[in-house]
Amino acid sequence: MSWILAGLAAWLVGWWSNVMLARLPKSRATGLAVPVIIGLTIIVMWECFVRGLEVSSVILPPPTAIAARFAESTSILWEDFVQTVIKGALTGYVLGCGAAFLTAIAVDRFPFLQRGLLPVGNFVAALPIIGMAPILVMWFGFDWQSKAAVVVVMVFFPMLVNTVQGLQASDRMQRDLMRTYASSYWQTLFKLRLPAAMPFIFNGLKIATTLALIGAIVAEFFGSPIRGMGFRISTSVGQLALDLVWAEIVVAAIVGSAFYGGVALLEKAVTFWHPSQRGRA
Amino acid sequence: MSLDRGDTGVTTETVISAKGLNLTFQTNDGPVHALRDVDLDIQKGDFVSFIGPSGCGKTTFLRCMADLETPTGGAITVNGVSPEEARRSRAYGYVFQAAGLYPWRTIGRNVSLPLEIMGYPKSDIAERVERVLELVDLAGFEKKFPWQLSGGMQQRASIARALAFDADILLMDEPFGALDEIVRDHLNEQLLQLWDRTNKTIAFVTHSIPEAVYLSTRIVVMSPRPGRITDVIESTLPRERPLDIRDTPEFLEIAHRVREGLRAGHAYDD
Amino acid sequence: MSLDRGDTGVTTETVISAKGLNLTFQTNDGPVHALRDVDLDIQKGDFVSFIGPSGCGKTTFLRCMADLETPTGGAITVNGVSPEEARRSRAYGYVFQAAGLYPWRTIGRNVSLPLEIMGYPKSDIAERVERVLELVDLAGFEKKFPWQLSGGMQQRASIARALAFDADILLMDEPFGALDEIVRDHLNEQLLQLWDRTNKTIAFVTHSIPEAVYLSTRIVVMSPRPGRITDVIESTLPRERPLDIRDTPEFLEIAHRVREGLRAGHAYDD
Amino acid sequence: MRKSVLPVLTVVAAIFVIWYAAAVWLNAAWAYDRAARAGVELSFSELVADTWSQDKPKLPAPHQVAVELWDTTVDKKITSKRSLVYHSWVTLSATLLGFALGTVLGIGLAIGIVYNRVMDMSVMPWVIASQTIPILAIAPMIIVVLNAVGISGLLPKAIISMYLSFFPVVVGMVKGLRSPGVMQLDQMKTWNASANQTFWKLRLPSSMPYLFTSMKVAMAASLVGAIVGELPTGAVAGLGARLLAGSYYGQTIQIWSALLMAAALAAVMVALIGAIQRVTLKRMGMAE
Amino acid sequence: ADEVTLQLKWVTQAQFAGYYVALDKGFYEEEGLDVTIKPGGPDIAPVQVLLGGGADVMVDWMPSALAAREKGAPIVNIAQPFASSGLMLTCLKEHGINSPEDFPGHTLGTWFFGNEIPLYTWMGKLGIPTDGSDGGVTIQKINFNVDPLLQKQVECATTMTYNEYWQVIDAGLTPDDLVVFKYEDEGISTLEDGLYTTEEKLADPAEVDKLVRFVRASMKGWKYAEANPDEAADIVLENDETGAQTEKHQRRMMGEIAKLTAGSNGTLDPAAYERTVGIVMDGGVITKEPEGAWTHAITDEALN
Ligand SMILES: Nc1ncnc2c1ncn2[C@@H]1O[C@H](COP(=O)(O)OP(=O)(O)OP(=O)(O)O)[C@@H](O)[C@H]1O
Ligand SMILES: Nc1ncnc2c1ncn2[C@@H]1O[C@H](COP(=O)(O)OP(=O)(O)OP(=O)(O)O)[C@@H](O)[C@H]1O
Ligand SMILES: Cc1ncc(C[n+]2csc(CCO)c2C)c(N)n1
Ligand SMILES: [Mg+2]
Ligand SMILES: [Mg+2]
Repeated sequence: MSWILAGLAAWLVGWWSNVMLARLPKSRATGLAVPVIIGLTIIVMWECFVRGLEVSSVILPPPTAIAARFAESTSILWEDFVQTVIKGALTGYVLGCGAAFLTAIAVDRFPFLQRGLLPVGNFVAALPIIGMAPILVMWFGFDWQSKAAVVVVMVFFPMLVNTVQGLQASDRMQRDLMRTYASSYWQTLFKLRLPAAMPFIFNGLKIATTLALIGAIVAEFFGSPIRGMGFRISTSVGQLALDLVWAEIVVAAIVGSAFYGGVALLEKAVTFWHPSQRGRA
Repeated sequence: MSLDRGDTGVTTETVISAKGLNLTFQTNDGPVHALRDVDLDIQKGDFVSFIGPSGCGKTTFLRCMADLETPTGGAITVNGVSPEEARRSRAYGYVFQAAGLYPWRTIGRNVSLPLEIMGYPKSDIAERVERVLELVDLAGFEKKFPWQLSGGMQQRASIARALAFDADILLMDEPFGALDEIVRDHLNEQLLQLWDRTNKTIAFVTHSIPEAVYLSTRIVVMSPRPGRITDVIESTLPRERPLDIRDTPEFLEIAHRVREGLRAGHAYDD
Repeated sequence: MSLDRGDTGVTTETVISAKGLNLTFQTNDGPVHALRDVDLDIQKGDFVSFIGPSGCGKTTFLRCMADLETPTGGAITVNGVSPEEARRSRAYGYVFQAAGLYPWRTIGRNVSLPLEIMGYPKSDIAERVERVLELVDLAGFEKKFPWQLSGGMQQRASIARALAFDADILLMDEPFGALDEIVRDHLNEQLLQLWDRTNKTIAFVTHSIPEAVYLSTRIVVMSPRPGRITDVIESTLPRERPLDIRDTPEFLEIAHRVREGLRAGHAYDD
Repeated sequence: MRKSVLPVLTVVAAIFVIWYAAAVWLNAAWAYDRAARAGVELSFSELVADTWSQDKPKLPAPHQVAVELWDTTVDKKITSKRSLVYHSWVTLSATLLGFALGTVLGIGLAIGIVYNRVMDMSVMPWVIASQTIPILAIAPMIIVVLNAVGISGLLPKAIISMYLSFFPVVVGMVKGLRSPGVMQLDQMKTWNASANQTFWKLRLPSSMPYLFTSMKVAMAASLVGAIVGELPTGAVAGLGARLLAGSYYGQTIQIWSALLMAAALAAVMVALIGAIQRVTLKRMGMAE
Repeated sequence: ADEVTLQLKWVTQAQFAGYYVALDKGFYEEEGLDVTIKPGGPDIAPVQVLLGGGADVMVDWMPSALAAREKGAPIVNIAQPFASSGLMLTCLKEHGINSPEDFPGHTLGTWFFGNEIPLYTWMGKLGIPTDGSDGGVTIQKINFNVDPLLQKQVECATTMTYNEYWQVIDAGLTPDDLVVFKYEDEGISTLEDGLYTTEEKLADPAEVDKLVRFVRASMKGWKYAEANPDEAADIVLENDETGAQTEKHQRRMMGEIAKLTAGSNGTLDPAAYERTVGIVMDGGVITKEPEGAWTHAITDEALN
């Protein structure tokens, strides 16, 4: 009972301090502090409720147990990280986004492709990944290659659609201007349409970050060497080592957020000129 | 290239010539006759203004000259060749109604954009950019981004961009629409000087009667539905035009004629 | 509510009064003094125009009256109370520079929007919408969507929207900027008639000298960096003003004064 | 619309050609293996015939999948457990419930973010982090936990599907609710409109295009979520169960037919939203 | 009637025929029980369901049950319908593996989820390293199907006598193409499908009574299934919600299952238990001798 009260108290304190912080003028520090406080509040409440309600640790371990496990398993976590994120997700991300980008340019160049490929592409993109993953594992083997293939399939269409849309984002006047200069296709592409497409391209790249990570992990559920985050999660569930499962999930969340944040920073640097970025200066 | 005998008795060269030009847009609500049987010859060194109510086809006509629209009937030549060939030989500079600068390029690099595309040498580019920015009073703003400048400054940068390369023809679509009167006066003066000095041929769309009268050698009055030319008024003003020429009876007389022409073609319903 | 003795010898009522008004925007590039020590009284029934180069603070001043900006110094009252209270009591109608109609509402429902918000009864709304659309020559367009109308018609709809409810004050920020001269003349006439008939108090921002002179009882000339009032010109024109009053020497004289005032405060650099 | 028929057909035809060729290539090893064990030589035409008709191919040929689809949809009573229509319905019902929950949650969060400063500053990073968690990993735990508190059947699946579908809605709706410009908001202010009036008369209508776009993404995500949710529920019924069962017994043809069925389901639902979008926006005057 | 929920370890198939027969034939009803059978799946850990309150009894393999117990899950074996193990390693002859000595240098595929333990123990006994060093084997995690073996991604794969082995045969290979190693024969067999419940329930006489009736009816079902394999297989088919199982496969599976349940009346054989514990401890999955992991209380009561 006291644990539960403590949990409720944590919630009140967290909320109250955020309300206070939000009243302060907006700054980098408050912008960071508010989400962090929310996170801490959730963790403290989790701990209190798990203890207060005596939830079995084979169902939901408390954050302290997860942290302890995290600390003692860093070498396993690192090995899994390298296997899943570096080899699987990143390779697939680069290949998938790169291929989608080039395809988008081809699609844009040949309207025939655009009218034919995009509707079919939308259908293919609707193939659920859980179904694709075992097939790709069957085709590309157990190691990271099949994970990269899954990631390629997952990121390809969001990236393609965004890039194609972006390439059409320049307005008519801007394109007419290029025409008055008798500018060639490639000149128009590099000097107008690609820069104008950047906000859209980054939109695709951002969506692709979370997809890449999830894709690589999920694919490992369907066959993997005996390392990798997905492998560890699925085997540890079987061994009821839920603290390790959650440690891996924590790694996934941190890596995913960092990946996303990194791309968002890059976006800020590249599309500094776009109103959506300028507004938040 | 057709050589004509102009009415001034000097040999003139027809730069833009439209004969029976027609342009119909097919829209969902049926066809829109943007231009109907338009005939017009523009001589080398002319400063022709187009004035008329909204939707009368001024922009469309300019875009036909620039090969941004394809007429559905009639003939148009620019420098004696088709608009497309003229565009390919970079015969004209075009100033759009909105500034249309690229937000990811600085002012300097916006102005240098056409030069890069046309393959001017690097050193030449820098020199030209400096010169035209000077011309529009924007020296020192090379490194700023468009969104860091006021609307008027952006518009001036866009004019500089069209002046940066050596086109003999300048097509300007309400370039000063967004500016306040004083700045507008100032740029009007500058444009007249430039025209006088370089002997460019200028086609200029405006909504302002005084501006049209002040700048032009000829004023083309248009009326809508379907877009056609209702009046062409030759200016009797001298080439040399100080700002206060606008208070002379001659000026007011021309302005009055233009206003009458406009009112005749106006339906009040746009 | 302060009652003054006006110079005409009649009792007048001050509707808007600014004393030592200051407004500084904090931006990334440092503070921008949009308004500096602005003093102005507007009497009931006045038609005051604000003119000045871009960025001189005309819009900002109007927004202060409307409680859309909060001054950083000085005092301003509207109808004798704070702008916020005036806004809450729906004391004024505001016409923005762009029409800003809602694309998902028909013209009729755009005009009725403020009435719905203010809780007018249904029957009253229909009747008012009809009346104001008539006023701006848009009868019969109730059922159209904004994008089915030309820019000028949209602008008129937006004026109708501000007139639909009974505000004694009208704040208009370059309402006719986007229109061609003929339509503009027409709307100028209509606005004058409306003002004459209803005895509204109007604050009007414009870039056009003739427009300012034609419409106003008083013309406020402003200059930028920092934004301040440099001249206030009382019009000697009669209340009754046919369009051709613009060709009278009296009119040209006032226009000349305004132009001089403007030129004095102008720096040519924006 | 009509203009895209030919290109689409061309692309589809190209896919079939590639597919058939890939089937030969991927299934050849097994065909050769079996021939070798039987001690016979395979001619090319025999090879092709064999690779297009294997029982458990690495990649089934399109016609094999088509036959299976026909058999399991048209030839079976739709109430039969062997009918793909039955399984599609099981998945679809969870998808629709999850989609509805996700849309409501997404809109709710977006409203919170737009109107509440604390939420504005704190929610988004966590929403993004939530999407980096591999759902497949926690789906079983969600099911078990919900089971423990007595919730079973449709709801656990729908909750997993909601988890995947609320994200695009939040992102789109935050954008949409913020799409009115400063001027439009100022206008509301000049009329002294209440927060409620501003929401219903300005923010919500202007967010409609964004809402529909994100609902399309959310619908596809919901379907994936429902399938994920079916895997650990004991693979009882539904397209997910078909995928899983197909995988246990090496029934690649069954896997592919379930896959294509799922994609078709998603496509139909997305097209449906598109149709609603067109009608709504047209009635709102926002589309021509 | 008293409600009892049974959580299976795997999808509906003849492996669990006894329970479905007991349900279908009304044996549970006769005992005054209203039984719900929940199929399992690859990602469902029955222990979690049991502890979460989603089930009263579960079917599990002893190694994973022991591991869970050491992790703090208070679960107890109350009956053991399967007397022997159906686990084996199936190799393709073409890879040149004829005896355990041939393993080094080859890739062995196994299921994880606790099923890898016997394999590791076996390799430990044979002295073959599994960490990728020279002279060792590569252990590969595979899913619950035989594709990796057929597609030569592994050279040997874990199979069950009653299921995956026959899938290999169905794929077109003959027993001559294969070499099989039964764990039972290698002396490393562990106890498979047993019934488990929580200590908490065992402390409650009312629950115990329910369990007794449940085990009695279940064993009656098993014995009926053994005697009528084809009918049992058909009952299983009827209960398969996925509609993916085939009659041929289920009937054959039932035949094999009957061999594993034969010789057990449901009572756990303490010797087999000790052997399983030994193997699991050798595998390092549990570190200390479990206590109270099984009880005869239920079976003694049920079968007398
Ligand atoms: N791409 C187009 N498709 C269909 N109709 C068009 C298109 N462009 C212009 N129009 C129509 O053609 C007519 C002439 O348009 P144009 O833009 O040339 O007018 P304008 O004289 O430049 O008007 P403004 O003074 O408002 O700029 C108008 O009725 C316009 O609606
Ligand atoms: N929200 C704001 N933040 C920072 N600076 C602002 C803001 N609004 C206006 N300013 C600055 O305040 C000054 C006055 O702007 P204001 O819009 O009042 O000018 P204006 O006279 O209406 O010009 P225009 O004729 O171009 O409409 C300008 O320098 C402008 O850049
Ligand atoms: C996690 C996990 N799931 C299922 C089984 C049990 N199991 C029993 S038979 C069989 C193969 C299919 O007949 C499998 C996989 C296990 N041991 N571990
Ligand atoms: Mg135009
Ligand atoms: Mg302004």
